[in-house]
Amino acid sequence: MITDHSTQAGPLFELRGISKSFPGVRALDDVSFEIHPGEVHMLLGENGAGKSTLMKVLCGAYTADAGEFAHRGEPVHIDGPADARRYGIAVIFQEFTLVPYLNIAQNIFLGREFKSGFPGWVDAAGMHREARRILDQLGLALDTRTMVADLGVAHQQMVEIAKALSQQAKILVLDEPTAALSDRETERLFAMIAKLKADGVAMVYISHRMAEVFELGDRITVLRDGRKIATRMPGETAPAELVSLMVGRKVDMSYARSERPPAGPRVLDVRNVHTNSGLVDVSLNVRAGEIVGLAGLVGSGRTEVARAIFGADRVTSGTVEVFGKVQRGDPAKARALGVALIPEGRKTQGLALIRSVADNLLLAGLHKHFGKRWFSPRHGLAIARSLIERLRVVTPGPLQRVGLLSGGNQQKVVIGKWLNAESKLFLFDEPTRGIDVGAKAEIFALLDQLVRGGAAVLMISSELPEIIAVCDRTYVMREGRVAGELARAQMTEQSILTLGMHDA
Amino acid sequence: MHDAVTAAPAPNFLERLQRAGSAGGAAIVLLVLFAVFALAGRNFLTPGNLVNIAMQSTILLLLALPMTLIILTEGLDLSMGAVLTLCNVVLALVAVKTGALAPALAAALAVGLAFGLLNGTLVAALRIPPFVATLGTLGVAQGLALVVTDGQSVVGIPDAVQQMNSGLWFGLLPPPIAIAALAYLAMHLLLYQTRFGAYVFALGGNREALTLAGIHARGNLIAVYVLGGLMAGLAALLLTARINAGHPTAAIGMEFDAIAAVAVGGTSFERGKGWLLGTVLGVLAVGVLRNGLNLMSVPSSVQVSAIGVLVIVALLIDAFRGDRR
Amino acid sequence: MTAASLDLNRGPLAHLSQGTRSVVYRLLAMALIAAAMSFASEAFLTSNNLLNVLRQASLLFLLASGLTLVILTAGLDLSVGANVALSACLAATVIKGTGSVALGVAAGLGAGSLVGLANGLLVTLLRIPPFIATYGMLWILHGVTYWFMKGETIHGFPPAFRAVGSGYWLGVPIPVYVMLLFLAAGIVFAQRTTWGQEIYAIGANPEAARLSGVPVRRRLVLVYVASGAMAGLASLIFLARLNSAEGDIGETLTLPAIAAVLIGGTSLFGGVGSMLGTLVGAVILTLVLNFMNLLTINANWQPLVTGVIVVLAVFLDNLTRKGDSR
Amino acid sequence: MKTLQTMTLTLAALAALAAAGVARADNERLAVFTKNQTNPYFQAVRLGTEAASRQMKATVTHYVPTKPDSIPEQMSQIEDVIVKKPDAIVFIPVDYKAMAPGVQKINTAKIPVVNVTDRSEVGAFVSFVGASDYDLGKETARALFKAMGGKGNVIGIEGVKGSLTNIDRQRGMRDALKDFPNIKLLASQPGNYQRLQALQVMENLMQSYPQIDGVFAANDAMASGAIEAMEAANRKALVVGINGTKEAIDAINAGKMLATGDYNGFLQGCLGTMAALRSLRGQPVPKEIVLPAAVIDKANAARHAVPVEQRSCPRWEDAVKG
Repeated sequence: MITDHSTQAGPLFELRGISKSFPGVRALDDVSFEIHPGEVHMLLGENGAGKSTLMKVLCGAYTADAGEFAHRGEPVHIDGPADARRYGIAVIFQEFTLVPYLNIAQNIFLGREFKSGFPGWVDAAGMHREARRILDQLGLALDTRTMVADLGVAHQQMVEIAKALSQQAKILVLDEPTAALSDRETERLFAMIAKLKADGVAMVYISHRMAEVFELGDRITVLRDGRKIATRMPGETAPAELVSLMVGRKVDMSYARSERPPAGPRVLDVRNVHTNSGLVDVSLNVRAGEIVGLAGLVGSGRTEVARAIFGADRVTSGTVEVFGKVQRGDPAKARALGVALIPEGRKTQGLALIRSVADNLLLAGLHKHFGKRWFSPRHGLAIARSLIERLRVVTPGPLQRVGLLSGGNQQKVVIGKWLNAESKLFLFDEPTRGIDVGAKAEIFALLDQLVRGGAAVLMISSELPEIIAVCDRTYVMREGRVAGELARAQMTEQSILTLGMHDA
Repeated sequence: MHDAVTAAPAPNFLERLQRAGSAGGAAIVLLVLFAVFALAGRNFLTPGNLVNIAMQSTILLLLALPMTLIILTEGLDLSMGAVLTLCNVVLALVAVKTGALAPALAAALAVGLAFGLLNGTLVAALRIPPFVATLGTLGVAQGLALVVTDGQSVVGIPDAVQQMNSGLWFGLLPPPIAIAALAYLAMHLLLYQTRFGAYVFALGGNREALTLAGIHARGNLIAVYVLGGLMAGLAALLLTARINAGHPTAAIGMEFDAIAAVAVGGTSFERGKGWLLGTVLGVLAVGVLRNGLNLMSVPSSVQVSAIGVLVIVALLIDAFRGDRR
Repeated sequence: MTAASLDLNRGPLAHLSQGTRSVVYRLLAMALIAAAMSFASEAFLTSNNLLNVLRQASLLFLLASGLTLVILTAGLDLSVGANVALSACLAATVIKGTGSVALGVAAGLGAGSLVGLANGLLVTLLRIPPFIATYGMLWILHGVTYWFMKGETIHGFPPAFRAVGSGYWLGVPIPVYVMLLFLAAGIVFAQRTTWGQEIYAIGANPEAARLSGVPVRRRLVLVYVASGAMAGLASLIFLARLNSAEGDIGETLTLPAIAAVLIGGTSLFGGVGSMLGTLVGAVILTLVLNFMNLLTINANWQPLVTGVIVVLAVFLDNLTRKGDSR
Repeated sequence: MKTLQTMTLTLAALAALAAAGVARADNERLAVFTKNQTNPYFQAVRLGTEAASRQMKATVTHYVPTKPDSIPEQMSQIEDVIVKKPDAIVFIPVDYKAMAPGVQKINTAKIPVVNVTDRSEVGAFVSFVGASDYDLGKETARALFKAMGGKGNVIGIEGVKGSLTNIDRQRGMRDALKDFPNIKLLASQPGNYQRLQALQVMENLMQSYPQIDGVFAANDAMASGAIEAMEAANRKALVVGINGTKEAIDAINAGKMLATGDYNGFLQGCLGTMAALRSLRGQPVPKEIVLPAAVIDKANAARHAVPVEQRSCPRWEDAVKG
């Protein structure tokens, strides 16, 4: 099925006709895939397209229902992580596989501890030495005795990468590795990838960022609905084609924005806010009928601004005024004032995964629909059905457990929860993270609809093109402060980056 | 971020202590209790009394040590007191029958092993929540202890067993203290120096990481519960020697004391956060409190409440210190 | 994935929600147990005996119903038994001292609720894990009770009060009505109020609930107060039934109450469970002990049998909850 | 830091509060061990020791396990008390067999000790003061069987299996049964000396046995439980218990209960304390003082109606003959 364009030596590893089903879902359907030494093979697809399942099959976490593997042309079996490791397969997962109360060295070598003379005993000194060497390669000056629990997210991601590197992998799988990294760290990672490539390591790289796809990729494979749709060379394709392959139809990448009426009165006024979470003298405002961006590097304090407005973090000085009223309470009070927070962590902060779609949709708006006390399941279901329809949530029904939906549909449920609460000020924190292109477009359309209806939106995003396309103006954060404000006409990737970078 | 990549300072010892399990609560409580009792009671700070406290704490310590490991895996073992009781009864019965220590201890350890395996299998293989599984085996062990003795004490324990409670080992330590110290040492090394120890932290902190690293998580989890059962068997030796009998309700409820001691010692129920030495402090805090209050002739009802206050205050101190992070 | 799983998503119960199905299974199990028992003992399947079982189950249920709410939020209340003891002793003292049943009832309910409030504040404001907070509370309550009672017994209450524990109305013991009343109240509270919905949500994901504007702390305090109040209520029924109060009343009730909740299908991880399930759990537990009494089986076997039932119930639950990693 | 200080202070205050409760006396100091804080019987014993020590100008300190009847805990308390070296000890073992090492420790420390209520299997005692459970069981049962007219069905509700009191009381009852061939013991189930358990056992047994004429409960709390169960079911039977608690005497006066064996914890406490003090003061003490088995029924209930708190100990010479 695959025509071999690039390599002379033949593939290092092949998957042939892999299928994998879960109850009710066919996650992978006859997927074939090959990896050559010294190449970066980009893997693209919407959420739920089967990328993660494919990776888990490859690393032995799942066992395939059908299909076979070949290593250097020899048929092999992969029946667990140990088998995968034998063929030099290592994975950097999106969700961290670190143990919080073990130190960096212990984490890097978890399951591969250095043996010492005494059975069961580990050679701790040796592990620290080797860990030091790997961290140095990555330019990380962390003490290898530091507990992982004490590291920030970016550092944890770097440790995760160090862990994969330490396995001297022949095949390295990276699942959205830059999602939590700063630009500087991303640069360092890319340099590392280049070096590994030169050493002949084969890499499978999953990404949602088009820029990365074209910067790093030697070959690009698109998955959709558990099937392989196409494999392209970067020189022979363009982003628009890849996107249409992913969604199965043509999508306009520009999120074209309709002209909106001029913004109304100020509904959010943040003045000189300081918090324990690291905000310093933050002032900003949002008016009714406008979408205001909040840009900045990861860790610059964007999420903290949203949490402070919503009352999730304590404001130590300064004021937050919502609809003319000072908000100094908790999320319950913010909700009562009409504020909505669509948090960054959909699964951990946004949804009760074991509860139904309806339960989740209703949670924030209970007081609106049912008064103070009485709840009616039948009325609740009716409300949920209409929200599902309005947001086009793909679900077998309102009683489906929300944890079983795809990422984009889960995000719609989170948003629906707040529509139901009749909120007037929406704080979106990375609303499109981990969401496929089709769903992104739908969400932006929804934002547009919201502000047209008189609501106000503050949107945090790491995707500068999104900010530029969607927002009326944007604030840029740097080190817990507002570094500047850009009007619509001033917003370019260059101007935002300049404000957000430290050395500017 | 620019400076995000620069070095985080290497943790100093104190910070490491604090991180290891907030650590503060138990240590502070223990110090305060020591100071108060030393000032208030004439007999408290005598070598004899300190040995007393140590002796009284040994059995609980033997339960609390493996309990720490179990809690580190985000587990719980409610059956430990009942299993200890059953082991006590079995050890006594076998000792009376054979007149020797070795077969009796072997029988107790075998019973402990069996219950450890049962707990581990229920939790790890059948995926029954630890609280439920061990609540069930609590009933089973307690029932068996009553059934095999028909509610009666077992007496006539041979001297070989009783000697475990008298004399000095190495010319220095009474055997129970020596055994407890060795048990602590072994557990410490096991937890901090071996792969198994790292896996214990991983079982609670991030079980999937362990599986993805190709480690048999279930097997290690079962091993943790087996360790608990075996330690209950060993504790049965000390208990039998101490009361010179087997009794079908001798240690009922002691699992809660052990859990409380672990919590007082700063081990958290979540994410594999904990500190083994803290558990020792927690056990000693309870022991010192009871002993000190007895020496001061405090009414028993006040003693009962004082234990509750101790547990809550120790946790409060940790909670407030935790805030500062 | 579970080690083994039955495909119960097909078949006649497929259209029911997970929660309803799990209660239906339990009712079936209960009927089966009862049927099996009626073969073994003639005395078992008499209306007298069944009412008797229900009356005995009522106490357990009252305690377990409050606990159910607590466990739904992924919490725990180990102090319920000790709370019963203290509340009963206070209520008894007030009744004897003032001669007023109303004041005594107020004292019992008030004391129980206050203890619940203390638990709730320890758990929410001071952020002590529920297991430890309520375990510490257990000791404190025992100490206070011992100090207060000084080993005495208070006995002999007005007949009108005692009727609540031992009387009949239309041939059915009054505690059974109390149980049914609070079952209904519990179901309405859990299923038909916004607070109930929020409590389930808190159990399923406290952070998501908080960020949805649910006042999590207040709801948590509420469930602990509810648990305390139910302990207070149970203490009154207890008092009326035993016609006396002593310091060790209720000491042995906590673990059976927790067992009833667990047998009833409420998950310790929160967010899953029901009041009706807890009732069935309490009845199953009582049935078995009643049956052992009827056959005069050695009581030494009781803890063992209870333990096996708890594990079995949760294990079967795991089998029927397909693909649920919890 | 502030909170920390507060909590440190709380702890210190707790300990100080405790210190305030310490009794000081220049006379003999006695340590009294009882089994638990909940059973009225042991409270009666404690009151007896206090009354006696007041009369004889000594002080007592009580040691009660925080967990009822805990063997390891009483063992620890003995060790703690030995550190304090009281002049003498009045001792009720939580288990008559399993406390042997504790008694040996007391003996090794050469502290004179009087054994009360449960006769310890091992150890050297100044004296044993107790009632005969066997005789009490037998006499109380006899009173029941006689009142039943020598025929009918009886239910037994037993105490904690393996406890000395229960073993002997059951033995006494069964021996009494031998003299009444027309009385049938339908069933005997444990209620563990607990009211609620006895109540439920009774409720359940009433389902199996439509005709119950008498109930022999091994203590008064269980007897009360049985009475409550029968009243609720509108059934009646003659009920006896053992211990002679105030509750039982009230019930006898009210006609609900037939009789109770007088275990007389107060007197046991008195005599135990007196024996200890007498021996310290060089006065003679018999090796064994066994109270005669007395059954309290309606005829003699008035004599026993004085609340324990208001009783005073009899003179030694009146109580101890020979």
